[in-house]
Amino acid sequence: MNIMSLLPLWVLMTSFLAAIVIFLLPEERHRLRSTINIGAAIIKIGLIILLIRLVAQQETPEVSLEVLPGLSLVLRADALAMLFAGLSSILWLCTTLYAIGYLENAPNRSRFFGYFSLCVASTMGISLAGNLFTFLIFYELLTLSTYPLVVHRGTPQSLKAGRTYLAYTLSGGVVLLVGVALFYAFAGDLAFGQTAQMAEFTHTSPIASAIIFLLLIGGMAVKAALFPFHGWLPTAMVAPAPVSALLHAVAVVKAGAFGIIRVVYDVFGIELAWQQGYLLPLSLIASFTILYGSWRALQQTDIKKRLAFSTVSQVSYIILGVTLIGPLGTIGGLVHLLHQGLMKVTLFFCAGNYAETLGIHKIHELNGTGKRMPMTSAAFTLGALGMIGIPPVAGFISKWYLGTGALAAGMDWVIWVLIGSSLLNAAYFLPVLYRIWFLPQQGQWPHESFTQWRDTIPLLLIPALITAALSVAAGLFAGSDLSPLSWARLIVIREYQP
Amino acid sequence: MNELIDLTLVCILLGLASLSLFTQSLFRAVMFFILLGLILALVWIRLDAPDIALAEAAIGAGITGILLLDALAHLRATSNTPPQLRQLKQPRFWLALISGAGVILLLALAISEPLAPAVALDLQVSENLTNSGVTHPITAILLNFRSYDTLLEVAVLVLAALVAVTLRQSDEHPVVNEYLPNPLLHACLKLFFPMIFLVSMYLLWAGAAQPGGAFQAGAVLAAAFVLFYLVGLKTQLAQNDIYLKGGWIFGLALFVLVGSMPLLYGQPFLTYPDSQAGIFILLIELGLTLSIGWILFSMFLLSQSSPLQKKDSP
Amino acid sequence: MSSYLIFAYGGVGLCGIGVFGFILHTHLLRRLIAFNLLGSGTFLILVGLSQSGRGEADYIPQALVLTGIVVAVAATALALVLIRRWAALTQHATLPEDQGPS
Amino acid sequence: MSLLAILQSFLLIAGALMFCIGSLGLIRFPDTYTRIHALTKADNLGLGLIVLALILNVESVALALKLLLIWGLVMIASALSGHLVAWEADEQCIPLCQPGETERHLESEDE
Amino acid sequence: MVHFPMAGLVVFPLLGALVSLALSQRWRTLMSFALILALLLNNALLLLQFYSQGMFNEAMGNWPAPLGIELRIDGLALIFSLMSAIVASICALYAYVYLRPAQLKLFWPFFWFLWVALNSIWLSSDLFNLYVGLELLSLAAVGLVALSRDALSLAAALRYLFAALLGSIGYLLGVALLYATYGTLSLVELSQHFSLTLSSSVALGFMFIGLLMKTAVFPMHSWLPPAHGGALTPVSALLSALVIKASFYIVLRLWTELSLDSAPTSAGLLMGILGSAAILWGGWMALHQTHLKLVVAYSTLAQIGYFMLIFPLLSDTNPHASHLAFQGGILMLLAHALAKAGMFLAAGNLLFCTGQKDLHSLAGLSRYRPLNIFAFGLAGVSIMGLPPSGGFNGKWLIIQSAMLQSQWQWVLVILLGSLLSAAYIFRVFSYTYQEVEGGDRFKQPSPLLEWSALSLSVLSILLGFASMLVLDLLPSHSVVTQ
Repeated sequence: MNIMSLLPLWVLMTSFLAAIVIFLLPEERHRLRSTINIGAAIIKIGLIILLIRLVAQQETPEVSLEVLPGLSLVLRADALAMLFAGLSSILWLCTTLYAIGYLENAPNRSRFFGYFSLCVASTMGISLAGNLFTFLIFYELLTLSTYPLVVHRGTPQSLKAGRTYLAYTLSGGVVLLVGVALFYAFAGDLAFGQTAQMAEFTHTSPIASAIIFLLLIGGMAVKAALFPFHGWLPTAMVAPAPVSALLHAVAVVKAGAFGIIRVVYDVFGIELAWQQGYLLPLSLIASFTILYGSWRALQQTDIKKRLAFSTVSQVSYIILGVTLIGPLGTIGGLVHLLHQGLMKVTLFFCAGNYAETLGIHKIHELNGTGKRMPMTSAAFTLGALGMIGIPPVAGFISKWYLGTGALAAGMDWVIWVLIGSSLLNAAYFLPVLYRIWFLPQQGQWPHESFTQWRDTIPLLLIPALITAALSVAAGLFAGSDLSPLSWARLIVIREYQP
Repeated sequence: MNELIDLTLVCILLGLASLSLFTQSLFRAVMFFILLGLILALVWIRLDAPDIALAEAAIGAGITGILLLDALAHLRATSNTPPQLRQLKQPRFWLALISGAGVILLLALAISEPLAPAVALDLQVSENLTNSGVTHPITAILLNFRSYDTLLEVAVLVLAALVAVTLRQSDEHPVVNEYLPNPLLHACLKLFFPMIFLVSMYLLWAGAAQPGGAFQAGAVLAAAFVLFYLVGLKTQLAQNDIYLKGGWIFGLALFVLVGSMPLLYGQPFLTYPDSQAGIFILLIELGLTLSIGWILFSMFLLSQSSPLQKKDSP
Repeated sequence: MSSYLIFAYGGVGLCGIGVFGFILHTHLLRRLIAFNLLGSGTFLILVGLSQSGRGEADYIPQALVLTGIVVAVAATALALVLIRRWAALTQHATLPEDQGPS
Repeated sequence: MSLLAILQSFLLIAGALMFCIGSLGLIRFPDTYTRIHALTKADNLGLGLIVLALILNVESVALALKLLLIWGLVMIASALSGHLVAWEADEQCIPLCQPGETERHLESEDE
Repeated sequence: MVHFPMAGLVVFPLLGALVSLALSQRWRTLMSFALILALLLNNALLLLQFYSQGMFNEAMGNWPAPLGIELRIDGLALIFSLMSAIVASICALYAYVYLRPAQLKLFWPFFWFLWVALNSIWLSSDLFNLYVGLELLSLAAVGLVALSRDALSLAAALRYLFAALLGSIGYLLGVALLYATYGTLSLVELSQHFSLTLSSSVALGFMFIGLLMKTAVFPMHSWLPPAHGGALTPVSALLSALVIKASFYIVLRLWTELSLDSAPTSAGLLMGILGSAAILWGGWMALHQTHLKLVVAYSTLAQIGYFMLIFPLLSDTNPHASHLAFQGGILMLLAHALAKAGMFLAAGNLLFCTGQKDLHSLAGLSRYRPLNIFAFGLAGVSIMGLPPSGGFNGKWLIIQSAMLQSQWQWVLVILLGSLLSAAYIFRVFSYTYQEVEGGDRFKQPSPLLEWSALSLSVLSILLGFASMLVLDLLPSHSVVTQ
């Protein structure tokens, strides 16, 4: 076992060890803590880059540990894993920077950053999981490590949100557990990608297979906030902004979506799932969630709530893409995983900036912020445009592939879903942009701080700008070899190859 | 004829048992219980178990009875409600009745099955008796074949005494020795002490070949200690923590020491050296006798120091 | 019926009475007496039954009963210490849940 | 039935009878002082008779002596304990009772 | 053949008891810790011996069974011995810091006798010897409960004592019947001659009722919460983690040795139903307690229910699935021992910080004493059976076994139980996360207290990764089911 094959473990460990060290640091050691945190994030990005290079060379580094008879924890870096891991590692750095700024002078930072790192470690585990068992373990760990973040403020409201969050995710976890346990009990100990054996099992016992699929997807759907399991997401908005960003863009929701991708592609195999007719109901639910989420977003007056419902809708794009058989739809789904992460994190950063700098929480208070905070507003605008799907921001690429994928799969009605949702997106984002740029300021800002800065403090601003830039770059340079799109292509090639 | 005696004994036994549980007065209940112990001693004789009869009379009836009576005297101060026959209507009664009847039924069913033990352990006992160092099979079992049980059992005794110490209040005054200033008692006991010790040691010595042994001897010794205490002799020893606890653990320590020595020679735990088993058994029994006597005595003593007479409380 | 077996049945009776009393009574001292009856019954069954299977004295169960008696006495003594302490502290000889609403 | 057996039976029955009488006294007599009287005296005699009956049956002298020793010891013990009870009762000023009166204090304490 | 390590398991704690009774305070502490080290070392030696020669017996006094008493080291015994060594050492360390000198003086001998009893039970393969061990254990445990000497703990101790005595007598009744029927007390020999007749069924029935009463299986559980919740903290940890395991261990031993897995399934089913009731009832009660340690105590009740679920799953029709259940049960027992001890110690620290028993007083602790909350939480993860933890692995194996045998009802119970346990543990959490005015008004427990709680909790999590180390000690399933 050489150093390189241990890389997946080290990727996990960078944030895990960081979490432990941070927990043990006294509360007052802010500077040291920030240094460790940022250092770990940078090291992780370096490791991920190494790993991506390996994976691009057709290698799949793998670490495994037998924890139960015939059952192993497997960390394996395949192409799909690297897509999610890459996103997480970049956004971890950005979110950490942002959180350091956001929580300056706040209490409980040791606890916060500890769980934050733990949360990222679980996300890494989810992305690198080489079988369903490993996936399950990190999936539950994610639930556990996000709970303290959701209730971080300790107010009755946030405690209530925490309860809701747990009620949803733990129940989902139980459903997933049953699904995974059934899978192991009957289909056997199959690693991701052993779809041929799964096909064999499905042909011998189709009902069991269908139940397993239902349970697995049902369990993941809670975190992915598919309708009707989306209730926790808007409630969890009481958490601090970096947590919301993390929840929506990287960790929880994405973990659910990523899990669904894994189940469809690597547990069952898309061909099998398609043949068995599992995918159509899923795509119907996803489509409904897209429209429903957008519709609800339209009704919200709170910025973060609106963004939350927007997430409900956007994540379902990913799932919709997964259900479209054929390379194009798959590319659309996969690439949206990344694009949506970048864009949504930008939006949350900006919402946080508005709240922190000017005390703005409601949409109608946004009038004229473009003048007071031009750079934040610019980033917000880019994110919003991306969400609507306007080129050249990344969101367009995803929608384009989804649309063409739907046509290729012969599901023309999906086009109408996409159009309808884009219209709704526009309907709830464009008025906001209009208020920001074109309406004059109405009276005093609710609660202004950082008056010495033109926009807001750099630690809050820079992450937002970086992610905004990244989401534009992902769209502009979609053709280059380094873009998410080409990586998604790589995955698809490998998926459809055999 | 014999069966008739046995049946009568059983009937008396059951009658006394019922009386000791359901008589109104607690004092009488305890009395009946002690009586039951004595009858049990007879029963053990009928069961060809003189060792148990001795133990039952000395330990079961004697010491348990004394402790119960002693406790009763202290409980007088409490709101001591006798059992009410009103309980007959409560579900508790029915639960008790059903459980009791169920136990009897099940056990009777189980017993009524003909027995054909697959293993003849008693034969093994008699075969190995010559190597055990003693000639009385029960002593051989208790201190050689199954000496490990006995070791743990002594630990149980020490533990019980320990609880008594634990619950002694730290703010309590040490015992004021309320001996009986009766001159006749003094005179007689001085005469008797050597004899009681002699009896105790005889029981110990006899244990090697016939009924008797450390526990019976210990019980007698405890009686001697109690008498010592009653005439006000030398009981300040028991006030000293070191002597108190040292006395408890003496036998156990000796036992552990002798038992672990063979480990150094590559023998299993509690193995006696060949041909010297008898001496070692006697040594251990001596230690146990002293400790058991001391433990039983200190139970009595510790119970004296609880300030329980709070008659003025409501 | 051998006299061994008669006493084994006597032990069964003692056990039954013991269980009945143990559950029925709330007074701790009476419970303790019931426990001791139960113990004596068990010892009788142990010796009586195994000897009736062989038809002669069996020393193994006798030795076990000797051990058992000592253990039972130790337990009784411990229980008495606890009961007395409890009574001294609370002026009750029953457990709180059995004291009724008074 | 030999003469010895008849004698033995007589002694045994007489001894048992003495025990019964002693017990009857314990129940019937009115106060502590008279009760110990009944117990110690009658029981000592009863035991003596029984020991005598047993001695007639033994072969060795040693065993006979042991039996006699038991009797002696029990006599001393019961004399002493009888004395102690009476002495303690006197200390506690328990009154003498006339026939027909019953001791109230013991009963009342039990309830 | 080296006899030392096996006898050491009994001799060292006995020496500890003697030493702690005889010596003065300073030497008592010093010798106690020296002996704890010796015992840990002894366990390590035993482990090595086990690795080199596998399962082995040793006849006490050189009298082989059935005449004498044989001690046996097999994987199961070794696992439990190691478990008690680890938990007891850490609890002793905790007690050393936590208890007042006067309490500590009394704690040591009880602690050592408890350990003697535990080890003698793990090793014993003799029915009557197990009885003596059980009595020693109960009396030591009762003494420990009574250590705090207030009325509440006295009542708890009395209740516990009576339950324990009744349980022992039930067990002894069974032993009496078995001896009369088979003429032997040796478990090995008994298993060779054993057959399920009327009398042996009655015997086993009495034994199981007695043992389960000592384990506090629903509905014979009412003594447990006050005893475990009311005792001094290190005592609660010892009781919940180790003492209740002892009687359960005997049940498990009897069940597997006597091949009761081929018995009528109704017995297993009954055990399973009792277990299910315990899981749901314990969880429900834990959810409605207002006193922190009672929450933890009721959670023990629920956890006992999980152990019971392995009995309906041990069947000889499906050896593979049956073996999974067995392994899962052992893992759960082990994980519970570590996690529950950690949880009690952490709860003790929390109570020490606030000085109050009420859950509401925990508000703000997560901010000022995060380490203790973290310890509590890690233990909670294992108790809830969430991954990665020993508790999860055990639960996983049991679920797998139930699925393979199509006994879906247990799966449902386990899942419901998990949700309930998550509910009561997160309920405690949400109290600690409340932000309140008034700043840091809490006491600071010494670091040793915090770290001993944390170390146990961490071990219960690590067990999730090192389960194979444990399971490799157990025999493969062909041996278990014979």
